[in-house]
Amino acid sequence: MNYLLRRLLAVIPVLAVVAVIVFLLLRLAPGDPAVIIAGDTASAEDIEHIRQTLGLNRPVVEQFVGWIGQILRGDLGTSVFTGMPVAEMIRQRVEPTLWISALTMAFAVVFAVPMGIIAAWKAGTWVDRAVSGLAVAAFSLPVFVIGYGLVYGFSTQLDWFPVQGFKSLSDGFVPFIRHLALPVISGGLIYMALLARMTRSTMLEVLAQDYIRTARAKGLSSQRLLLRHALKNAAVPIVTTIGLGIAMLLSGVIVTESVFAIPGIGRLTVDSILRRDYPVIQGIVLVTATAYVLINLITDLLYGLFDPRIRY
Amino acid sequence: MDSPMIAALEARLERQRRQPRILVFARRHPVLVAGAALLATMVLLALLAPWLAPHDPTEMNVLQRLKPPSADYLLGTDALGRDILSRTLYGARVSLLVGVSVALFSALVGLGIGTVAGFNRVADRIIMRIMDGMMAIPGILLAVALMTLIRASIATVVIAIAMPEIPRVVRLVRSLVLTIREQPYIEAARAMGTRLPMILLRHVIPNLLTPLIVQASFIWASAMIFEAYLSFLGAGTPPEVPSWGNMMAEGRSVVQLAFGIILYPGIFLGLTVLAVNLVGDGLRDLLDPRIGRKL
Amino acid sequence: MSVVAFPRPLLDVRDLVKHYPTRTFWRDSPPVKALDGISFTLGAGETLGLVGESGCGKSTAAKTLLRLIEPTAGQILFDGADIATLSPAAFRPYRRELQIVFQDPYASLNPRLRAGEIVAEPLRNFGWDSRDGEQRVADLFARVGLNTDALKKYPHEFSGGQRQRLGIARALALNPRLIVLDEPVSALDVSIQAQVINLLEDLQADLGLSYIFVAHDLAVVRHISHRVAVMYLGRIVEIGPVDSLFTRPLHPYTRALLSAVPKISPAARQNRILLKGDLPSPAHPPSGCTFRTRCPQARPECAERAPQLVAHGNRHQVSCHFAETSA
Amino acid sequence: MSAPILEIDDLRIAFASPDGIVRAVDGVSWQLNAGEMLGIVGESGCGKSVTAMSILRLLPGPPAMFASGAIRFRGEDLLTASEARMRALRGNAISMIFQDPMTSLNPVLTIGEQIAEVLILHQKLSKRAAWTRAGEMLDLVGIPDPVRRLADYPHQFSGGMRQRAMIALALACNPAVLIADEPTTALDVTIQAQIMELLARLRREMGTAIVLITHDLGVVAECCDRVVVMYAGTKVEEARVDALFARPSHPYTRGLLAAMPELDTPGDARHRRLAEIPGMVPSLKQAAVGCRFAPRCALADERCRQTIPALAPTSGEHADHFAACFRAHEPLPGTAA
Repeated sequence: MNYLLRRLLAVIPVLAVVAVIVFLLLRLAPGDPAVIIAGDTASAEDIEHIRQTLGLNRPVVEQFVGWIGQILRGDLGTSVFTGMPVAEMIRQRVEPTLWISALTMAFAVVFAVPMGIIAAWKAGTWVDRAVSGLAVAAFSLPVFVIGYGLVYGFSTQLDWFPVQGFKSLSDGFVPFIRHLALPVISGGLIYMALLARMTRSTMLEVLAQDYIRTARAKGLSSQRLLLRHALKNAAVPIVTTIGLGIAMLLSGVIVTESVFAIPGIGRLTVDSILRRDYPVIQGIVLVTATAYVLINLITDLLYGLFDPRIRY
Repeated sequence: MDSPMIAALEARLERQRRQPRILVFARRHPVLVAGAALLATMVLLALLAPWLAPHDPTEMNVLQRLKPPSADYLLGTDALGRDILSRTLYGARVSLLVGVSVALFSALVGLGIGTVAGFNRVADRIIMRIMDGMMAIPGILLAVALMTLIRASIATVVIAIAMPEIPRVVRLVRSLVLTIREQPYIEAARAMGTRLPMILLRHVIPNLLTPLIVQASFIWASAMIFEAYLSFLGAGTPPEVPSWGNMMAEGRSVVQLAFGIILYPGIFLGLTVLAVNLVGDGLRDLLDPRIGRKL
Repeated sequence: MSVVAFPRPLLDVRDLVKHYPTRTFWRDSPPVKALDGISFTLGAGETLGLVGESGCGKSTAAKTLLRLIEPTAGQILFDGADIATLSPAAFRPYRRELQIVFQDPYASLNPRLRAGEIVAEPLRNFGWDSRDGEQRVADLFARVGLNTDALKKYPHEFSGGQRQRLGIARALALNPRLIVLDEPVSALDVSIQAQVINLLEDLQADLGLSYIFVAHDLAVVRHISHRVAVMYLGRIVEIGPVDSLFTRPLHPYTRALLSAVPKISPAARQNRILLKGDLPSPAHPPSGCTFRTRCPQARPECAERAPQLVAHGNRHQVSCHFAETSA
Repeated sequence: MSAPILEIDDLRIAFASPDGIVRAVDGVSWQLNAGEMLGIVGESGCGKSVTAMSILRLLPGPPAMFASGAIRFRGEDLLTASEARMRALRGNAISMIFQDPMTSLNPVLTIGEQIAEVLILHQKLSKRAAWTRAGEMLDLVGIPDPVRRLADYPHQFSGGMRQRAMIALALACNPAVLIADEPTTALDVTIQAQIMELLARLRREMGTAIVLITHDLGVVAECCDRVVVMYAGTKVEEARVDALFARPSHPYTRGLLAAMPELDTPGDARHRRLAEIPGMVPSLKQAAVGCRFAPRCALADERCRQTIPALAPTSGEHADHFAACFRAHEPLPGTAA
C-alpha cells in the first residue's frame, strides 16, 4: 500500500515544477512581459492595460503566490485577446482533442503491441525486418506530410473522407467517425511506430531471460510461452512506454488539428501563439501537463497489477 | 573429418574473409551502412546546393506561379514562383544544421546535468523533479511557448527544440552513471587513490559515450521533424530562412492546388530523418546491443 | 612456509561495525547489521583467511579496511595508527600501503583503457613520472607472468586468469604492505585458479606481503592462509591457526561448514551435519547467539546471552557457550 | 543390463560466429542407464552445458548447428524428432534444472501456477488436482508449509528454496531422466549439501536417472555412479567414480586433481604447492589436429600432436574405464600418480 501512497505523493512536486516553469517562462524572456504580450503594434495604454490585468507590476513572488492561489481555485486567468476565462475556453475546445488523443492511442496500441510481439518472436526473419523497417519509415515522417498525403489521396481524389473540420458525437456517429478517421490515422502512425519499436525491444529482452528457457524446458508451446510467460513480464515496460509516449502523442495531435482545422486545444494553442495570448498558452500547458502526469500515475498504479514484486 | 555441413559453412566463411573488408562489414551491418550512405548523399546535396540548384532559391517569378514539374522547374514552382527543387536543396542545410546543433546541445547539457545527478544524491532529487516537470510538458508546447517569447532565429529554434530533449538525455545519462558507479573498476580506481574528477574523465564518461551517441542520433532525427513542426505552426525559423519546415508551412494555403510544395520537401526531410534513424539503429546494434535495448 | 614471529601486528582491527539504515518513511525499522563488531589482528607477511557463506559480511569487512565502505564504528590500527576515522585526504597516503584485488576479472578492469594504462594509473596518482612509470609497469607485467606485448591490449582480449594477473599487477604497483584479496579466484576454473594461487604465494614470499584472503571455498582458504576467521551474520564465530581450526573445529557452524564440503576421498566423509533452514535476515538477527536458529546443539541459554570470543589453546578463539563440551 | 535409457552417439555441435566456426562439441558419446547418476565434469567452455541443452533441443536454431551424431532416448533419436514430439517429452519424460535459481523462475507467476502448469499440460490434470499435486511435490522436496507457499511468488523464496521449487517443478511428471546443469554452483556450501542430499533421496524414491553437469570434482565424487571428463569439446575419460578417483589415467584428469587444494587429508597436511596446468584452453575455432590437450600436457609427444587419440580401455581392474590418450597410464614427471 505504501507504494500507491508514494506514487501519489510524487505527483505533487512534478506539478509544482510545471507551474514554476510555466510561470517563469514569461518572466525569463528578455524585455518587458507586458510589451511582449501586447505585441509590436500595440499602443502604450494597451500595454498598461495588460500590465494591470495580469498584475505584472507587483513583485514577482507576490504574483506567483497570487497566480498559484488562482489556479488552485480553478481559475486559469482570463484571455488577453477574448477576455473570456481561460478555463472556459479550454473546456469548450477540449472535446475534439480528447477524442483524437484517445482514438489515436487506441488505434496505435491495438496495432503496435501485436506487431512488436510478433517482430520479437520472429526476430531476424523477414517479418521482423518488415515491421522494423515500416516503424523506422513511419517514425521519420512529419505528421502533417502524412496528414496532407492522406487528405490528398482519400479526400480530394477518392472523397471518402471530408478534407477537414470536426463533428461532435452528438451530430451522429458516421459524420463523427468520418471526420476523425484521417487525423487519427496520421497521428497514430507515428505513435504506433514508436510503440512497435519499444514493444519489440522489450519483448526481445524478456525472451532472453532464464525463466523463458525454463518454460521452454517444460514443453510449453510457443503461443503459451509467448502470452502467459513473456507478455506478462513485458507488460510493465510496455505500459510505461505508452505512458511516456503520451507527450509525443499530444505533440502530434496539436499539429494534426491544424492540418485538419479541428477546433481543439491544439488549434487554440496555434491561435494563441499568433495572438500572443500568453495566459491561454499558460493555461493549456498546465492542463496538458496535468493530464500527462495523471496518465503516468495510472500507468504506475498498473505496475502493482502486473508485477507482484511491487505489491508485496 | 568435419561433417559436410560444417565444411560447407567453413568454405563460405573463407570466401567471405577474402572479400574486401567494406563488403564484409556491409553484410554484417546493413542498417548502419544503408543509413550512412543515404545520409552522406543528403549532406552532399546540401553542401553542393549552390552548384546543383538550377535556380536562385529566392528568385521569385510571379508568371511561373504554382507550375507542375516541368523541364526547367524539375519539381515545379511555389506560390511565389520560386523553384521548389532549388529551395529544397538549400533547405537541407538549415534542417541538417538545426538537427545536429540540437543533438550536440542537448547531449552535452544532458551529459553535464545527468552526471551531476548520478553522483550527488541531494542534487539528484532536485534535478530529477525538474526533469520530470519538463517532460510533463509536451515538447511542442514548450518549444512554441519559448519561441513566442524570444526573437525567432536559427539559434533560438535550436534552443527551443533542445529544451524538451534535455530531460530524456539527463534521464539516460543518470541511469548509466548510477550503473557505472557500482562497477568494480570504479571501486578499484578509488582504491588506487584516483580523485573524483579523474574518475569521471577516465572511467565514467568514456563508458557512457556509446549509448549517448546513439541517443544523440535519435535526437538529431526528431529535431529535424520538430523544426518542421515549429515552422508549420508559425513559430519556427524566420520565414525568409529556406528551411523545409518554412517551405511546407507556406505550402499549406495552396495544398489543394499544388501538393508538390509540401510533398517534395516532405520526402527529402523524410529521407534525411530516415537516414539518421537508420544510422542510430545501426550504431546501437554495432556498439552494444545490450545497452541498445533501453533506447 | 614457517610461521613468522609477529612483534606488533601490522593491522589491528577492534570492534569494526557497519550498519546500513533501511529507508522506510515512518516506522524506524532496524538497520541491516552487515558487520556487528569484528576484531582481529594481522602480522607482516601473514595471510588471514576470512571465510563464510554469502551475507556473512566478509566482503564488507575487506572493503571497509580500505575505506571503500565507511565504517559505522570501531578502530582500524594500521602500523599503530587508527585509519578508520581519517579524512579522505589524510587517508589517501595509506592507499600506497593498502591495496585490493577484486573477484570479477571482467568487471574490475575499465574496458576502455589499455592494460598498460590500467596498471600505470596508481603510479600516475602518486607522482611517478612517465619514464620510470613505463619501466615499472613493464617489470610488473613480467612479475605476474604477462608478456610485454600485452601492454597495448584491451581487457576484452585477455582470458579470466590473465585479467586477474592484471589486477594483481595493478595492486602491486605502489609496493603495498597489505593486499586485500576479495574472492580473487572464485570466478576462475580449477587449473587457472592454481596458477593464480601459486603466483600470490610467490609474491608473498618475495615481497613479505600480508594478505586478507576472502573466500567461500574452504579448501582454497586452508591452502593459502596462516590463520582463518569463520564469519556468520556479521560476526566472527571462530578464529585461529589454520591447522588447529581445520583439524579441531570448535564452533558448531565451523564443523557444519567443514562437513558440508563434498570430499573426494570416501574416508574423509564422516557423518555429515545438515543444517536446517536458511540464513536469518541480517535486519532481524535472532536474539543471543545468531546461529542458534540453525545450530544442532542449541540450548535455551543460547537465546538469552550472546557468546563472546574466548581463547581455547594457542590463539584459537571461539564464540560459543558450549564449545568445550561439544568438541 | 537393460538398454541405456539415454544415449549420446558421436554428437558434434558447432556455432557459426562471424569470425569462424566454434566446434563446441566435437564427437562426444556416452550412455545413461535407468536410475543411474552420471556426472559430466569439465572446466568452462568444455561443451558440457551445450551437450545438456542439446538433449532437449533448447539451443537457439540460427547460431547452433547439429553437425552430426544422434541423441537416443529409449531408442528414439531426438535430433530428428518433430517439434511437437519434443514438446511432449520436455518436462514430462526428460526434465531439466538450471544453475541460477534466482532467475530461472518466472517472477510474475506464483510457484503453484508454475508447477501446476506442467501437470495440466502433460498429465491433463484438472486445475484443482494439479494444485494439490503441486503441494505434494513442494512437500516432497522439503519446503515447510507447502500448501500455503504455493501462492507465494519466487521473490519470496530464498535461493535454496527456489532450487527446491525448481526440482519439484522438474520432477512433477515423474520424468525418466533429469538433467541438472550446475544445480548448486550458485548456492552456499551448506545449502548445496541440502540440495545434493535431496537429489540423492529423490533418485532413490522415484528411480529418476540424473545427468549432473558440474565443474566441482567433490560433488561428482560424492553423488555420482559414473563420471565423464570433458576437455575442449571432447570426452577425455570415462569411468566408475571410485575407479576415476582411485586411479585417474588421462593426464588432464590427473592434472585437475593435482591442481585442487585438499580439504580431505586429516591432520596438518604439510603445505604442498599446487600443480599448475600450464597454458590455456585452446580456441575451438580451428579443427582439432592432434590431441586438444597436447599443448598443455607434460607427456605430449609427436604422435599426440598429429593424431587424435581414440578412446581406449585403460589397464586396471575396472573394465569400463576408458581414456582418450596414447600414454594414459604413464606416470606424470615429478609426481607420484
